[in-house]
Amino acid sequence: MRYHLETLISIKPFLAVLVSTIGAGLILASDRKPNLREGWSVGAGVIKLLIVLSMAPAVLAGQTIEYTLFTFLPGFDIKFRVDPLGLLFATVASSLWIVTSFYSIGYMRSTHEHKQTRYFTCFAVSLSSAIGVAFSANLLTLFIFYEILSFVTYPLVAHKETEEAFAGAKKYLIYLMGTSKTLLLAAIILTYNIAGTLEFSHDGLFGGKGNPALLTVVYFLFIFGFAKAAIMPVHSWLPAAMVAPTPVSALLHAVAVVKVGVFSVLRVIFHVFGPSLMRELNLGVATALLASFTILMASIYALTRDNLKARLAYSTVSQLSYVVLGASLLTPSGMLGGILHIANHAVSKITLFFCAGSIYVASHKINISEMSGIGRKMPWTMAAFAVGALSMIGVPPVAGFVTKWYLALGSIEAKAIPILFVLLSSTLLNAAYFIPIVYKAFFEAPLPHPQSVGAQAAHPEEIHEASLFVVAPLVLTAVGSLLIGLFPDYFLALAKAVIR
Amino acid sequence: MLGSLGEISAIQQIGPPVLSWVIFLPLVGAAILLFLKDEKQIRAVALQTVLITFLLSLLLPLFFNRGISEMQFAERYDWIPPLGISYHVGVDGISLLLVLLTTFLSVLVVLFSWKGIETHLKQYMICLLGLETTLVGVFAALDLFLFFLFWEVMLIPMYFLIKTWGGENRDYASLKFVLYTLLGSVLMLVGFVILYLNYHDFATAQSLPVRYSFDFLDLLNAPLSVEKQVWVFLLIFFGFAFKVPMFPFHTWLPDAHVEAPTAGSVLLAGVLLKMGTYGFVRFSLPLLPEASHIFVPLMLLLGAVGIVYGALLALAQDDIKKLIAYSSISHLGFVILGIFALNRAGLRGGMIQMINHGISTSGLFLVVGFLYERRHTRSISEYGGLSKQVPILAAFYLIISLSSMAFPGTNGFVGEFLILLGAFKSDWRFAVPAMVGVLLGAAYLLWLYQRTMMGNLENPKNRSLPDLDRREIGVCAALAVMILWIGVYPSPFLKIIDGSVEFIASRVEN
Amino acid sequence: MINWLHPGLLLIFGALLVPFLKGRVKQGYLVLLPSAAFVNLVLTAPGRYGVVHFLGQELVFGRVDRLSLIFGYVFTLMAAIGMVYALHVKEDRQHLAALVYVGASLGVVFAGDYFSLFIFWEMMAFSSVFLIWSQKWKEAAGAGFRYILVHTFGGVALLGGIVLIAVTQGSITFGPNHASGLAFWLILIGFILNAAVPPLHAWLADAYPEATVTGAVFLCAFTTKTAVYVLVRAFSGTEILIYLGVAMALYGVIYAVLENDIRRLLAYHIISQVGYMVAGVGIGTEMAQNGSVAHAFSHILYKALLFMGAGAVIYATGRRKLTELGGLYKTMPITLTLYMIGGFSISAFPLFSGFVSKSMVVAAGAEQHLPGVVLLLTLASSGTFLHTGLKLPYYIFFGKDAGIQAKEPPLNMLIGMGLAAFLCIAIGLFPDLLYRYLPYPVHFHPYTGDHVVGALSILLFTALGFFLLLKQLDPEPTISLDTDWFYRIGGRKFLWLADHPIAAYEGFVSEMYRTMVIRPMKRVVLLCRRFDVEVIDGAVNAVGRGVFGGGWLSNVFENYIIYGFINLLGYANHVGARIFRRLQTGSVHNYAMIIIIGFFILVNIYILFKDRFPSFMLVVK
Amino acid sequence: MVPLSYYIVVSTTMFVVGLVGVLVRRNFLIILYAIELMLNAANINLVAFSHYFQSVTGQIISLFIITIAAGEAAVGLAIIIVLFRNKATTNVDEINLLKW
Amino acid sequence: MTQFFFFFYFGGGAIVSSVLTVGLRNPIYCTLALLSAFIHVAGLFILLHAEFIAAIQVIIYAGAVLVLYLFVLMLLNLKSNETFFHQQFWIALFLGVVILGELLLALFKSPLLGKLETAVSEAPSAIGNTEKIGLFLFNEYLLPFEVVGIILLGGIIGALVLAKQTPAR
Repeated sequence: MRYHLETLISIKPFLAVLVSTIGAGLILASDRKPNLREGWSVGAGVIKLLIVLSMAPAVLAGQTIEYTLFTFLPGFDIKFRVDPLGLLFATVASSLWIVTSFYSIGYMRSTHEHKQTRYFTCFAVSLSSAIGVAFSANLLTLFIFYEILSFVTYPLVAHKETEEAFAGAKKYLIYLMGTSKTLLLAAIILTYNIAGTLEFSHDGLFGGKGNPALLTVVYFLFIFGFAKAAIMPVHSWLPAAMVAPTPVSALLHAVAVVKVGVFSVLRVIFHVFGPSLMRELNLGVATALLASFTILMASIYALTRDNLKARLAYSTVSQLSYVVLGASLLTPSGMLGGILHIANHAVSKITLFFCAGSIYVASHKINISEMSGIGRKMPWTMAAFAVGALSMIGVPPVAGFVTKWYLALGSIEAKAIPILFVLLSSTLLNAAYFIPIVYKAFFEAPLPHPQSVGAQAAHPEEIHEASLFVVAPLVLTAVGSLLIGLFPDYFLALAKAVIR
Repeated sequence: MLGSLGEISAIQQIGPPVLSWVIFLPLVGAAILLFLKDEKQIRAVALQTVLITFLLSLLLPLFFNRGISEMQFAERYDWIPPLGISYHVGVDGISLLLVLLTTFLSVLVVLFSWKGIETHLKQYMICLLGLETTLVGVFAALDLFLFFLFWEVMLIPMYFLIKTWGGENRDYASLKFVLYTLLGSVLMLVGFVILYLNYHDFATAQSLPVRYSFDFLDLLNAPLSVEKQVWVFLLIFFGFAFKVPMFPFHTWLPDAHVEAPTAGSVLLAGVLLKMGTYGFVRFSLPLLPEASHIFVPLMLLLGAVGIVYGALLALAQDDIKKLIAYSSISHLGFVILGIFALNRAGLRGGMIQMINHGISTSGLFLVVGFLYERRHTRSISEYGGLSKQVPILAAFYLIISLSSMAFPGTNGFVGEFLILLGAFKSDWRFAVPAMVGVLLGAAYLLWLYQRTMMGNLENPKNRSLPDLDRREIGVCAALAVMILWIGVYPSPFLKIIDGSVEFIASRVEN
Repeated sequence: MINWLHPGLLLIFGALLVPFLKGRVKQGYLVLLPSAAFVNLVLTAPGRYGVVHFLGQELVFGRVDRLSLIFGYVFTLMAAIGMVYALHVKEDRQHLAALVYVGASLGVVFAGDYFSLFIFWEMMAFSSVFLIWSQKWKEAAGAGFRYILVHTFGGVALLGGIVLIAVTQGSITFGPNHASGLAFWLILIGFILNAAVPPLHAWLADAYPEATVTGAVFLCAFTTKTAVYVLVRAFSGTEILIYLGVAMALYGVIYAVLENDIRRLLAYHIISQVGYMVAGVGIGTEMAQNGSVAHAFSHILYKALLFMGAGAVIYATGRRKLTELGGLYKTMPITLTLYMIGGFSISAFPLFSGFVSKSMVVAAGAEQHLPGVVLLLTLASSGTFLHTGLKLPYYIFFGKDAGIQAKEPPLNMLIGMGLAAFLCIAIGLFPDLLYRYLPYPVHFHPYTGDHVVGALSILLFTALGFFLLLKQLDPEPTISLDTDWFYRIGGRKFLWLADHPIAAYEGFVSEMYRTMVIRPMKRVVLLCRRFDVEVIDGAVNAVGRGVFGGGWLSNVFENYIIYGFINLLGYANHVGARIFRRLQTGSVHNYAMIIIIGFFILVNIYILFKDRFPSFMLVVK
Repeated sequence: MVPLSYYIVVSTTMFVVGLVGVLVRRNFLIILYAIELMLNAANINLVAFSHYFQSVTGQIISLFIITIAAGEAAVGLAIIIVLFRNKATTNVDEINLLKW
Repeated sequence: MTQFFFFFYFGGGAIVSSVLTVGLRNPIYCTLALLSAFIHVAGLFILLHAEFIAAIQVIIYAGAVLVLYLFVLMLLNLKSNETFFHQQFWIALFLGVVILGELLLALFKSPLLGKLETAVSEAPSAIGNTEKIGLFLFNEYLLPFEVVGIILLGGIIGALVLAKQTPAR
């Protein structure tokens, strides 16, 4: 433990993890009573958020909270530690979970999805593991929760149980399990063999051990091992996972899965390797290149997608690399931007997915080309969508701008002008693929022949806003992304504490 | 050079000869069965026997002194004194868990066989009980002759189990099984005899009172030239490698597994295969440390090849049992890899993995057995979408699959993690295939699960499958508890192992 | 914030109320809101207001000085006029967008730092695009996209520059630009893109004609003028701007020649007119700056008037091509009159607003001894008159009668136009009204003899030329090629790029696991299986077969040799048995007999040999 | 006083007669008689020795022999009855089950 | 001399009766001859001062066993065989003569015989013959006596089981 700050011992982190698992149990138990079941879901979310927030003052005051559950293997503890980075992620995840719960209620009931209990259970467990990842104090704990997360999201992705859903879920699992089981595990083991510890530490846990070539290999094993971060070329599970119901996509993309991925990458960069070692090995540059490549390619590809969720998925791929890019710049502002983007992207992207789901619920439309004029029927949804899109583009004062600002600052601090151009052109691309959607929704006349877009699609006249459970959350998150953009202080303070 | 290091002795910390009871109680039960006719009574007696044996065996960890490498609960009686053969049994960290595993699985197996055995129930139960005796005997024997005896006798009940209650191709499978094992054990016996003669030379030179001994603890003290060690290693390698089975000697396993009745498969996979790896740990490493070092590359290579090869073959199977059989080859490759990493993490992992594999693969066979009892087919393509029809079975199946694919939080992860830790420390070139093996393991198991349990229930024959009843749930739950216990909190098990690990590691490191 | 109400925010937040109002109240509110902002501004004293700390930077939302105030006045005024003009529009969205747009441009004007400037800058772009998209026809969509993308690009460039400044200079205060290198260029690009400086101008001529009738009025007023404001603020005296400005002035005019669409023609003239301002900024003297500002002021008004007139025509007829229009003077006289006021203003007729401002820029150029600039600007001025003052009204209102049954537009439009026209004339007549508010003291008098004479002579010659060459100037229904071609084609190419090579790449990557992992693995799996079955099991079976072969051999040996031998023995035995069988009578007697004989013989042996082998014999004592 | 050898001669003769009887008669019953004769011969011998050794042991053994003879007679007769029941004959020659 | 007389009478009678027992054709006659042999042997016993044995001989052999034979004989209603002698008669007879000769030769050649002849003492024993037998029988020979009892019992049971068998068909 090389934290010089005061360390508190408290069971709270473990409780935060446990709450949703208990919630999952209760959800399972109340299979027959939907209202009770979803009540548990929401209740667990609220408790979790309260627990997480109750730790904020101490963490903001510079303390860390630790809790060692037990010794798993000699030398390997199951241990939680709440530090600013983890708390930031946990706050995002747990607060969005509540919103998503409400949204799920609306969505799942509106679309009459089957096996809702399984759905809510898996959802709760996946949140548990996301928080677990956030609060992990060492790589092993992180790995365990990471794996559990991959696994419990599988039924969610395959929820529809169609051929397509299984294919997508299979790809999802192949990618996530494949990379984590081989690359990540290898990286962790190599790390342990080199450093003799897996405990995260403020300046990296290697402490000068290991030769550069090996460390570089380990680093890239980590980067690609955390396939949830969707850095090319291990990103294609993400679009494939779009077969899931929309709340799941929202969870995947905004709250849990991908965020766990980038969060873990940040952990690796900050607390496994540490900025100084990263600099020494020139790993930042390489990572930044990878991330830049991912940002651009994914953005360009997103342009060509007509399926709304696919477009959002590629957007996510691109945006995730913002986080990685920021961290890999290894300058204060860059890291700040990367960390902040976890929160900012979460709130904005979840809005976008909620909107996509809302559209689906209301009209059964999934392709952008079919969405002409939908904004007139669903003004709230599409207004929220516009806000989310603006955030993605990075238009002030919406959340995304804050990130972009810091990233740009960071790129210049790092004297990496090309990175700046990457960011700027990515902004352009983001605009290019988001604005047409907004335009279509608000300004184009609805398509005259509903038959042409499939029998499922509702008649244009019949389309109206989805239920309150669907609309309220997305409006809430849209407002949230505005508010984070205007008052980023909480997350900013946490992020600053990380790079302190 | 060896005498000073790693001296171990045998101690007996409680009065009654519990270990012998555990060994021979099943035999007594089998003898009682001889006189019974009523099937109900046969089942009851068999169950009581295994249960009492199991409870008795629970005394062992209760009184076990952790952290030391001594042979505990040791009993020694002269048997054929002129030849230096004695009845000498005892357990240490390596064998204790295996003994427990055996008694535990025996209970499950008897419970499993409550139904489904239509012919010769009495003989069947006698075979099972006899098998238990020999298996526990193999793990407890400290006299090489006794060990060999149990090792060979074990073949008889197993042979009958496969031959009598097996599938269509059982003649071929049972014969293959016996021939393979016999061939190996013959070579092993030669190796043992060399050790024995060497001890004689040593004892004569030192003018010790006992000139001939098959006793493991005696043999430990007799130094052996490297050249001889190599020969002995090779000889007993064959004995153990056939049993494990290691890569080129594995083909008996799929046949035997497929043809054996479920109970046979369970014990075969759960315990019998461990005899080989146990042999390596028990005899090859401490008795032949230099030769072990010499053979490390070969062993690691075979282990790594076995891992990948078994996993790949598992992917190619349509027969569930065959798939699991090949997965066993892969998993035992891990054990070999861990053991021959020759460091503490690897040894620890290897030993824990023996137990894990015993639990999880037995679990898989049991689940498949449940399916087979219901549908009488092992072909994957016949199944599909069963999770709707048999949710409880599907849930247990899932837990066991996860354990087998080393999902974090289950026992498999603990073992594989430690093994990989050791393997990377030892030689990363062999660890890389192991990683691939881990991946493939996840692939074939999940694929299997998906093909059998997920999707739509398309085969109309599957529509009337009953779910697990209480007895079957009990069997599965016992396994699930063990899986999660070891997976989440493995420390108690590791503590049992640690003393012996320390001993072996110090022995081979020097 | 307490003692100062930001007019921009007033409009932006005020706009949010619009959807909730109905009917007359709404109309009143719509006019009242910008008016209130105007009043608010009038009452505002220069100073620094609204200082906020955000992201570690000090943001100044209200940097009020003369420069910003005059822009504020004209913006709020223009907003009020525009609102009047747009009162008949039923779509809340348009009002909302317009108000936000105006508010954002006000925000830019009062921004005291780059950061808040950027925020409002982007807000402008994104709100204004709605004014384009609100147009129903299809071209509006594409134009809107291009518009927003180009502006995003500008914004991005600006952001890059700002970030660079923030890092290199440590301060983001918005003021005269001291940056150099990349930051300078990035910011300049960001600004001049909004100012529609060639070659970054094409968005303007592309988008404005596609906007709604009322939207175009707002559009033409704010974006470019905001750019002029920031240029004045930051880039005064940047030499390159002189040449750019002059080029703009000419470029717009020349392209206007080729245009058929009335509003596009006017749009090109915006470029041209902004060219004057940019040139003024480039010259950078106080007078030149004053000229730029003044010209911007009057330009906003007369250009809005022109667009309102053109819009009224489009509104009334539904046509937008010169070739399709004609002879409207009969039905739309008021429109014609008001339009012509605008036309004269833009042409810098004395007594109209354009004259008092444009001549200031030209004079500033003369003062700085830039004869080329002066000449070219004057030339452009004549071109302007040629088109907007003569050609456009001729072909719309006179010329060949297209036989259109049109009416005068609604009253609110006329009032709007009237207000603008009034202001144009007022400024033209009383330039001091304007000059008083210019940032710097004005020592310029437009109505000197040579100014007036010069201007009139140029204009008259132009008019003469127009009527002489009328036939050649007939508009043609062509579409002129401009720099927007580059990004139109570029965009198309880019999309092609995204659709083909990159999609192929993505397809490859996303199937990589299949092609590079799963498929080879399957192959390996099958190979392994064959290996297992054929080689290993084959070996085992071969051994087995060998064993069986050996078994066969030994069987042969056994059967024919060993058994043969044994059979021989057996046969012999058999034969012997046949012989000895006779002995076997089965009769107890015989057996008893034999036993007794045997016993007898034994006893005899015993007796005979008992002495010779005493140790074997019983010894009886 | 009759010498011992006389008794022995008598007993021997009787024994040999019994022996020959066993070998020559076909009737199972008569064979049994012959056996009785042999036993009697033995008895004579025993009693005679007993007398000359002044020991009662010989007499006691002869007593046992008599007892055994009685048992033997009972079993033998039972066998005859069974045999006769099954084969309707007591002719030993007709009972050649031992023939190979 | 009377001793010699009685000895030759009883001895000769016994031998002749024996020969008749073996040689007569009719089983009834044979039985009677056997009876005569038994009685003569009993006479010999008396000569040897073994009165108890003689009594037993008469009671058991003559009384019990022979009556049993007679019952069986009558029960089976045996007919006399035409060729009652076996075909090995001559061989057997020859053998018998040889054996007899041999035995007698051995007897008279034996050095023991002389010793025994001389060792004979005529002194009557202190206690009576029967009493002595009883003492011995129930002291030193108790176990053999019991064993014989069991054998007898076995014989009886065996005879019963064998004879009691009902015909299979």
